[in-house]
Amino acid sequence: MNPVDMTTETLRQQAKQIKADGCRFVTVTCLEETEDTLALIYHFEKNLELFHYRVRIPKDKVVPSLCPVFSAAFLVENEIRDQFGVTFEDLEPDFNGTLYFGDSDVVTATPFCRFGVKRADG
Amino acid sequence: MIRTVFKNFVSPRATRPYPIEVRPAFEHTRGELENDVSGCTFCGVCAKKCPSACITVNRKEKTWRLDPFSCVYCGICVDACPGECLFHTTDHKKVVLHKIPVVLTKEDPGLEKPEPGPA
Amino acid sequence: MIYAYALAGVILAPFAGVFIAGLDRILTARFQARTGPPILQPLYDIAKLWAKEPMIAHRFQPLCVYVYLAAAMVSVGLFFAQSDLLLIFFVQAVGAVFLVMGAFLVPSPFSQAGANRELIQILTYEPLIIIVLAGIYLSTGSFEISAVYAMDKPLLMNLPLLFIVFGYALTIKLRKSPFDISASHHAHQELVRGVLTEYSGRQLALIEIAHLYETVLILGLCSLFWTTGVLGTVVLLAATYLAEIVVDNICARMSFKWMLKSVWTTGLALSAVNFAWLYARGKF
Amino acid sequence: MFKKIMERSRIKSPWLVHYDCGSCNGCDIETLACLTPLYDVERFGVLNIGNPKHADVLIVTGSVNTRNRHVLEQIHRQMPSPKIVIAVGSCGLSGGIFKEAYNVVGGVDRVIPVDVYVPGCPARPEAIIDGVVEGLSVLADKQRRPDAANGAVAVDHTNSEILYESR
Amino acid sequence: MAAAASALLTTGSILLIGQVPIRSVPAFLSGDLFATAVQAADFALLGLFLFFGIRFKDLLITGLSAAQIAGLFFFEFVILADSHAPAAGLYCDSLSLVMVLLICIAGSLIVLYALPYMQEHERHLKPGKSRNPVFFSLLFVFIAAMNALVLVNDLMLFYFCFEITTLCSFLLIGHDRTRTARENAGTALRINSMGGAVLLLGIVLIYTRLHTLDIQEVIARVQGTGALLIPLGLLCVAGFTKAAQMPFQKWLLGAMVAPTPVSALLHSATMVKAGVYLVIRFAPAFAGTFLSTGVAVCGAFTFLSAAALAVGQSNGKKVLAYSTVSNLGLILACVGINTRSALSAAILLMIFHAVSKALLFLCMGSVEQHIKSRDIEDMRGLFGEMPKVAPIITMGILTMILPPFGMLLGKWMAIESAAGNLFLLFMLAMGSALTVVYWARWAGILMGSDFRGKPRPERLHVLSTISLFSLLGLAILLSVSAPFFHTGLLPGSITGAGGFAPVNGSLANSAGSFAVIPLFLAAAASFLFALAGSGRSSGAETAAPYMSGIAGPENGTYIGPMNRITRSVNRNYYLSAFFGEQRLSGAVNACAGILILLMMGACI
Amino acid sequence: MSNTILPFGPQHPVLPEPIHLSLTVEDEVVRQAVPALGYVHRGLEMLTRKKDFHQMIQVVERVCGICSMMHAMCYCRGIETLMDIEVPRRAQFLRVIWSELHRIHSHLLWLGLYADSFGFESVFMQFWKIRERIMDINEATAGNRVIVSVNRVGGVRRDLSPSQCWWIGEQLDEVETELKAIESTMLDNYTVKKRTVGKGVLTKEDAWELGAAGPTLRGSGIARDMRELKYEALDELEFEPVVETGGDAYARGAVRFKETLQSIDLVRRAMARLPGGETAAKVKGKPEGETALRVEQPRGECMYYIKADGSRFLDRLRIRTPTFANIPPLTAMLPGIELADVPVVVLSIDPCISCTER
Repeated sequence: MNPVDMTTETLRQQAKQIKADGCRFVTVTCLEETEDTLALIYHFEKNLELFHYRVRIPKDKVVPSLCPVFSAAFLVENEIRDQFGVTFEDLEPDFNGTLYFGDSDVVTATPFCRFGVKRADG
Repeated sequence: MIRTVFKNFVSPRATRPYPIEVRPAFEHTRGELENDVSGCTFCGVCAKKCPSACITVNRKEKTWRLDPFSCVYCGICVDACPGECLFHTTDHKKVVLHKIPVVLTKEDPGLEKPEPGPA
Repeated sequence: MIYAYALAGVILAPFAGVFIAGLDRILTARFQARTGPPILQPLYDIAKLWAKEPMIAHRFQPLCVYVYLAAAMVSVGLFFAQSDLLLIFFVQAVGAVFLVMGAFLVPSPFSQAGANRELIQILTYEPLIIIVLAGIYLSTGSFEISAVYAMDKPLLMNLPLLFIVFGYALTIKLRKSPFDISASHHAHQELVRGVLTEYSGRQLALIEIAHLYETVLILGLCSLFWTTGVLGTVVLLAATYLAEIVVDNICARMSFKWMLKSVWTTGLALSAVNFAWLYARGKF
Repeated sequence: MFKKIMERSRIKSPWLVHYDCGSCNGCDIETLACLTPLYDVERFGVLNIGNPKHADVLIVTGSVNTRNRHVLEQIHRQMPSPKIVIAVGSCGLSGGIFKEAYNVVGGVDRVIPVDVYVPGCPARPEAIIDGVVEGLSVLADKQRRPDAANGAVAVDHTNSEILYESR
Repeated sequence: MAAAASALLTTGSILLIGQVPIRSVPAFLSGDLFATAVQAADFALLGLFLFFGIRFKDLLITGLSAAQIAGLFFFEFVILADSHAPAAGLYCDSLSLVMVLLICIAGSLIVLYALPYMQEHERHLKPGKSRNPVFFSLLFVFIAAMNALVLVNDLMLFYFCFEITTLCSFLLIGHDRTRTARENAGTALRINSMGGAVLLLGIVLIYTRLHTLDIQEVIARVQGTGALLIPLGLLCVAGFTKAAQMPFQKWLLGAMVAPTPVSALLHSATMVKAGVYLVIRFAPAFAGTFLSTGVAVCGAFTFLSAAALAVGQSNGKKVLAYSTVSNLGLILACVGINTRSALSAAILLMIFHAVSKALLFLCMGSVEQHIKSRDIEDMRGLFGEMPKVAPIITMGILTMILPPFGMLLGKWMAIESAAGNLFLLFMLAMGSALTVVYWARWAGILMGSDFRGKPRPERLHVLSTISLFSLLGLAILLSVSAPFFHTGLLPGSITGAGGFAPVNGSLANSAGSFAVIPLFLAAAASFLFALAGSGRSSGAETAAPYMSGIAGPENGTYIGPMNRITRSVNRNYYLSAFFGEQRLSGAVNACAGILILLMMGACI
Repeated sequence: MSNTILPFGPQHPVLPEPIHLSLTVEDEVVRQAVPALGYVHRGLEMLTRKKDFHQMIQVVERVCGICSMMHAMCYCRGIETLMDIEVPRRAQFLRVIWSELHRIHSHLLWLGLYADSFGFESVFMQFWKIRERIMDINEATAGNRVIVSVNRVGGVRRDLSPSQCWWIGEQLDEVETELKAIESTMLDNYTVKKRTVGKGVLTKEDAWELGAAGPTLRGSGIARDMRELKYEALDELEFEPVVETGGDAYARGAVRFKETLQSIDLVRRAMARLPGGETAAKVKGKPEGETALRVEQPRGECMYYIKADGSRFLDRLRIRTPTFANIPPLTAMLPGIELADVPVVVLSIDPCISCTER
């Protein structure tokens, strides 16, 4: 797979383009690339083929949500909000970091980033 | 549906009378995990391969410790065991009222040593 | 003498009810290719519930439950005392109303929605029962049960369609599919267990007992359709109950709106046809 | 005599409520399978009643996480005594293969007292039937000593060392 | 002052027991002077209506009152020009006596209740000058007119009283002088003028045929002949308008803008009962005719449709209003069946309905002043806020629907009587089921524990308390004593052979028996048993309701999405898809209109 | 404030799994449904830091017990792609056989639960009775009833003997007969149709737009089945995706019912063409690179994204499960239906919350 790189500025515009091409939204993958950058990989599908677009962002950056274009994106964006602490603009409905976690107890906002569960072999 | 219902009514009931009559198990059923400790070399491969981290092997003290309550009965350890002393019985592990891990030692084969744990 | 009958009825009815309910569960299981519980299972259930820790969701709830039970007992007593059918029916309605009120008391959405649905069920079966009773009146010239027993021909011959209409009411009262809308036996329902959700322990046991009484009462009413011979009565009751169980097993649960519409239309139409037939035969 | 009937009835009519506490569905469907014609636990008077206020037996499958622990506690609290808890499956017993995951608190016994442990991944219907039958003897015991029924929550701390070390 | 007058009325009415039947023509009623005075008053009254019609620019009122003036003029000065009918004077049989008792006792209790209520009402409304004296005077005029109405034996006098009640109701409904009050008062006047006009037409027609205005004589001459159906039909229609039968129900629904005592008075003892009284009074005259069946069908239809409309309502006062309409329909259905047992059912229903409905309306008034809402949904858990009134309402509701109370006794008698007529029976059966739905729902909502915060202490004026408790006591007492009451007070012509007879504290006829006193004993016993039982189990703490395992900190809340504490509510179960006012009203009014036209058409 | 608000779940008798829906209901008609998740979230994706890529097979199997075989197969295929391993042909066929068996058992289980959701208890019992034969097949061939653990990187861990194949065929015949007997109930029964037809309608456009997957998508008339990607041995086994056009709960039920029969057929054909040879390839080295691939699970398309950096531990494992994709369509379906139909519609997407939340 060869993800096409995008920027947060062009993200929504390109998403509209992709949708106009007849593509379907599949999901978004977020991963921690370095200590302070994250990558969001957007997966789309057309005719059984997957297309990938990558956006690299610093950890505190606000990302425009895809919800206005693909309304199905709200769930995965909320999940990323929970797990990586990425804030999305225009997210509807916005669970505000409470999709998976209660306000209490062990896990706080962004476990993937903050704790970064260490590997078993160090 | 009415036909099915009446067919059920007249045909013998499908229920397996389990606790009264136990059905013979299938040959390859992965039941309880056991260690024939007499053949065990305490190499620790099983502990290393176990995805659930439920086996601990102490080479020095020659103890093989299994937490059957976090074992997922996948059989990876059995496949991996070089000495072929690990095996699955065909019967499921019995229910218990207290969680007591299985600890086997070479000197004391087969004996379950209850650890001072929670009651 | 009638007091003795009434007393005997009130005392024996729950045991008969346990037997019927147990048989019901076994037969249901057999229709589903299962073994099913022992026949005294309803008794065990009630006894167990009786001994559970009391847990009350609202202070007036026990009152409602007791009134429900008392109404069921009184109506069974009146039945065995061969009283007026309308009166029995009205007394029975007291219980139904109090069961609903008890469910309304608790601020639980399931219980309250269940109560509302129970009201719709009452709304559905009440007119039907009144019409069936009126059919009996037209055949016998009286609302008294004794008048039914005085007949020399079974009522079923005069009121075959009304018996089917009564079957609707029976199904709703017994909480069987497709009408287990306000509270199903197994709580596998969007409203958990509807009206019964918030009752627990002893209250639930009392409700179960009252339900046994109601089962006996409704089967008693059913038996009025064949009063000329004991064998006929037994066969009719057995066939009816078996039909109920089979219907329970071959139908999905329906929605209350469907129930209201279809039961009213078919029920009223069937009874109108039956009455027209009676009229044609000069029974009026 | 009534007392005797009640005592006998208690072990003859266990109504259960099943809570899926973050299980992978394996144990859930095996629990459900117990109710179906081939295993038919209704033979023992078991009904899957679904409402904690009516239930005597709480069957918990799956590992406890930070959100559902409150739900589990609440369901347990809403069951009238005497009651028993049966933890089913490796996850319910200890967290199983997930015990190191970040959102897993551990086995059911970390939150509510567990009376019977049914091992297996997933636990076989036969094992679950064994669990219910075993649970009934516990229930009979509890009835003899009613104080024990509402005892303090016994919380298990085995394996806790593996849990949060990395944080 | 008003309290003393009420006491006087009550005493007077009770003293009347045992004096019946009276038939007298007091001197002051027979003189020419009196006749002229009534004539003048009649014209003045109609002139007043005309004035209101012109002032409201309401063509219908104007037209109707003008027509009535013309009609009256024609009658008085053309037909009656030289042949003065002999004065018929007063007539009081047990029916009148029952009515008088009802009007005086229930009316007095309502007045009693109104004393503190109106003070509070004025404080809330703040008019420049207290209009309470006017209000109370009107109440007494109203009660007096009602008393006169049930006692007079002269059709023209009856017409006069009929119009006075119309005027009083119009003024009382418009008492608050708000826009809606004025509009609804207009509606009331419009519909009741229709009734008045129809009544006048009927009277004129009767006179032209029989040349008498003596009610008893008219009945005696017509009874069993099947003649004079058109004028009798017109009288029935006039009764329908007063009794707010479909499709004339609108004015009664609008009347609830008036202060609560007015509604209570209109709905229970006066006004609507005037309509029912009219039909009952003339019932023997048309027994066995098609008109009688027509009245029964119209009544039964009203019973069913008003009950259905009540199911779709969440406004408490509207539920009460529809229930009144519905119950009056039931009463009229009984009258239409026109057998002895049916008539006794009708009279019993009228009595029990008046007492229970007065009670419920007065309670509603207290509730409305307390919670500032008349919506049933806002009364959820009212018990927490009004620990006195809420149980009284619940009891009132139970007296409306459950055995062994009087309303159900009446309903039972009605069904037994109607069992021969299938169409009626279907409607009665469905209507009574619908009735249970809306009452039981309300009772359940009242007693639930959804109240927020601390219960407010309930302030209830001592007069209101006396009034409410007496009404409740009266409802229960009357129910208990129904069998004796039935034989002791109801007209002998009704309770005789073919009707119901009391046996061992039951009311029985050939079709069956209603065990009033045994049931009361059973009810009392089971209630005590229930109290004891619930007392035993009330040691336990109340448990939180089941909320799918996520109940919040407070009862009735849960922790919803985004960890928000959400209050779970259960509202809006009014089945508007089936029973909504918008959905049903049109069709129902059309059907009722057609039924009435059919009834009248068949008379011709 | 004239609406009923009630919490539906997480613990609810008709919900097999904990999901919460905050329902706003007006006269028993749902006006709004807000979902809440998190009752099953465990954090499996992060277990890649604790378990090596072999051990992760057992973990992904437990993403969901019902489609465990497919999860493991998809994961193994991903690792095999990264490591350039050629899986023996026999292993590919065996994977198809077991995965289709899983589809059958999953669909039967669902059909039962679905029947239970509209209160048809005897149908529930019947489907689960039929299903036990599949469970027996699983147990006899793989050693466990539900989580079969047959996959390994490079192939499968178990083999089928000819006698076992013959026995499986016999069992499947029985299943097919019994299914045919109940077909009319599921597809033609008046009460069932009354409860399912027109409930929770998802139009073709909405289904596409909201990213529905699997039978939910096919029930709306879009023929999209990931098995068309011809992974494993599917290139040799012809099949047509089952499509229904109703877009309602009934259509989704019909799709699943027909797919069950289709899968029985697929298993039969796969067993008939089962080639000889090894069941697993040797595995050397560690995975490196990134890949995204999809398989068709009983509930729909499942996507795995795997990123490895050449060590024993994967860098990132991302699982997009079918129910995750079906939740947005579900929230769109709920408004406008009756309260009594909520369980029916919720179940009609065959929700697997443990998949969704991992």
